[in-house]
Amino acid sequence: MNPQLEGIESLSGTYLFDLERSAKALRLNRFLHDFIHPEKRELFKQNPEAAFEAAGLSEEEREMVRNLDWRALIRYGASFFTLEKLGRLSGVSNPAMVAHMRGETLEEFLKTRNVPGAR
Amino acid sequence: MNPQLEGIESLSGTYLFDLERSAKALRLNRFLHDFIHPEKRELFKQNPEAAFEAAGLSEEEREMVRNLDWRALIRYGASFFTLEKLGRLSGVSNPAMVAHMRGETLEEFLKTRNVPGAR
Amino acid sequence: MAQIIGGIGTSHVPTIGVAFDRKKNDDPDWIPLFKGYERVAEWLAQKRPDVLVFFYNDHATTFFFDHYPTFALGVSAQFPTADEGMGVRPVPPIKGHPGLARHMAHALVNDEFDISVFQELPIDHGCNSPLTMLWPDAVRAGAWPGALVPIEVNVLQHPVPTPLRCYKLGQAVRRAVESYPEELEVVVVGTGGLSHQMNGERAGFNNTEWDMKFLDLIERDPHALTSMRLADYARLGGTEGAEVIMWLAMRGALSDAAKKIHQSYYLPMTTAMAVALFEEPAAGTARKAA
Amino acid sequence: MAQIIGGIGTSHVPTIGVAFDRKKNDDPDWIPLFKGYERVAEWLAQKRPDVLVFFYNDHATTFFFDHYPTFALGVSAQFPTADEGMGVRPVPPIKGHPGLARHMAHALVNDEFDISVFQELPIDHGCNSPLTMLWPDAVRAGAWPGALVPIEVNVLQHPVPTPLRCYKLGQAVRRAVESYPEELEVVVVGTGGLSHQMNGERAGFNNTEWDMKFLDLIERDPHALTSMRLADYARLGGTEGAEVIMWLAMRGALSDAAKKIHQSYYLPMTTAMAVALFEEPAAGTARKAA
Ligand SMILES: [Fe+3]
Ligand SMILES: [Fe+3]
Repeated sequence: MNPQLEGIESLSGTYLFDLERSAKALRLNRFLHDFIHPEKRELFKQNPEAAFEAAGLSEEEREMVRNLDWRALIRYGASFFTLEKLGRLSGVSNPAMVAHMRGETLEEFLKTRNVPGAR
Repeated sequence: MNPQLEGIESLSGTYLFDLERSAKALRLNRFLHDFIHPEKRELFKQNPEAAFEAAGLSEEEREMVRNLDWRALIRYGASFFTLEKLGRLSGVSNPAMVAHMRGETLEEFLKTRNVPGAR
Repeated sequence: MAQIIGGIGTSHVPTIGVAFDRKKNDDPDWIPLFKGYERVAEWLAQKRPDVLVFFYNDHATTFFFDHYPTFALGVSAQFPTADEGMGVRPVPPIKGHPGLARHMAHALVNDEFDISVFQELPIDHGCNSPLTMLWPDAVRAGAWPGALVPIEVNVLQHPVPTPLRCYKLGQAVRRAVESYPEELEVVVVGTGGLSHQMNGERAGFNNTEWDMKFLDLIERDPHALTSMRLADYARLGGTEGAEVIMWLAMRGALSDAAKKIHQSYYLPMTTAMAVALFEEPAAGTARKAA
Repeated sequence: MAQIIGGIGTSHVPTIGVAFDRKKNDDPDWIPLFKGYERVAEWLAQKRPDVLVFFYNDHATTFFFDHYPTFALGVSAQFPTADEGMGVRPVPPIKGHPGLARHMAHALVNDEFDISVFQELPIDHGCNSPLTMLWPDAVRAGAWPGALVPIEVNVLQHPVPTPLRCYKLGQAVRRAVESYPEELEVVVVGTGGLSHQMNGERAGFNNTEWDMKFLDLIERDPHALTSMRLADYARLGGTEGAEVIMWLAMRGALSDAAKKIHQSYYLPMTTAMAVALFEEPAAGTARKAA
């Protein structure tokens, strides 16, 4: 166990991105990372199934992406920062992604914020 | 000055690959490095000028590659290890590349070796 | 001889760049953010440092997890602006300082910091989000008024460097800068934070009390911060808020005598946005500060 | 508990792999090379280590100079064989040891080694050239008989790590291995050298006298070697021969009591090909050596 990280498992609702998660979800994260390339974005927008196929995603991975299931994606092993690229591409804001991960509606989540209009 | 490297300039006929050379020849080294991709090798074999153009090489760089001028390439800033890929692609052995850099014919060079047949 | 004249700690959340690009300067929801940076931008406009040494993190843009560095130093003359998935943000490309950066590479490696080096790679909002607040005239002018030496820190994929190692990196950077023969004025920038978490049911976590304590300790008692563990940072400031270890690198590059002369804090949504300005005692006597 | 039972120093020049692939075993020009490895292959076949920790260098294949690491640790379950410009060499893909490698990543980063990590990237002759000599039956069998934890060292683009830093990396690797709870037997391998130079009019330089001294000191007095500078290595053994600093990492991972039980040296053409085998005193009592 890494002494720097001891005790972190006691933070409930937290999925630390580490080498283990990274290895498990490497293909998925590469797929998401690749949205930095306009042609990959275009392919995904035009034909998501072809994009999944080209990236070799498993059915489980495809289903989570199809559903923009942020909560499931994070639990599975996606990095928030590759996921953020899918968020932008899909027109989903960070507050909306965060609300989903918390199991709240965007409205519910915004009520908990200091300046709900600042987004 | 890097104290680890002090005095190295006194080794005549030596071109240490460092960040300065790397920056100067980054495009050229990328072109050579890219021979790890079969399609880049194919393009170079079929149409070297198109390969130069795609890599954005300067005329000086193209001329050295056309002439397989190992000595000039090393002096310019090529890494031996990217150059080695051009050697393999062009059917030039390491002893032949070394001989050229020394300003010798392959035969002359082999005479200086312990086991001239071991290549 | 190059010298460090001050330091800046700043958040780098993309929203800061978006607020700038959308000219939200007079939007009541954003005024506190812009106000907070005014003093810093003025100070930079007055001091006109030649180089910002920028401790920042990549957000799985420039680097992918198939090859992820712990510390990576940018040594090229230029770095394009990265496309992070929505096209390229309309800001000038970053101008590097190869002379200083290469010197730092040699110095750091000999000083037993096992940095990676990178050249000509596009850089993401980790740098450019705060940069438009620090140098707000650059977009109009078409160029940043100074050079950057970017130092990327892995805060994404654990194991990430310890808080103490980040502080020591800053100290080594100070030694490297001060051994560069050219007369340069350098400001060190540490980016990231403050409290936020962007994963799991705990996403949206903030802790203003801890943020305030951090802003105090970073000036007064950085050793209290370097003796904390990464798990402590994650607990107190959220897993993503733990990226404030990059502020420790900035602090390590300053002298003990550096004074915090300004700070600002604003927490509108999910990430606490903070900026703090530190000045070295010698900065008043520096070449350009006439 | 994992333990290190021995170490191997070996050249990794591509010709070694080519001689193997072309089955030059009985060619008088190559017999001395094959003979030199026999004892090492036997020892490995007898000891059957679970893992080889492999200090090697990339040859601008896996990594390009736009992002070059100082130390990079491979943490994935598999690494394909790289295409170095002539198609893929017909050897089995390298099997990693993610459990040990991840543990080492955490341990090394906490121990202030700023390693990069890589996953699933193809690896070049830096590993596979000596590997077919060490495990000569693997090609026929279709799989290597053990796992590898590859640790890439930058010896290509200066600044490269100091000899002393490489030795210290080895010491840290020993600490990391010995703190891994699983019962594993590990052999450390340092690759590269001996004397050669592949650039400029000085290309073709060799120095057998220095090579012999190096082979002596690496066992008896590694501290004499860590106190030398990179320029000394380049002067004595050629600029490319200076890659023997990777043998220092191997030596640092062994105890002071490790004994060299075999060595061989052959210099047919441009690169001095050497192999040396070290055994830990405890190795005789280990689990499998019954
Ligand atoms: Fe960040
Ligand atoms: Fe090598």
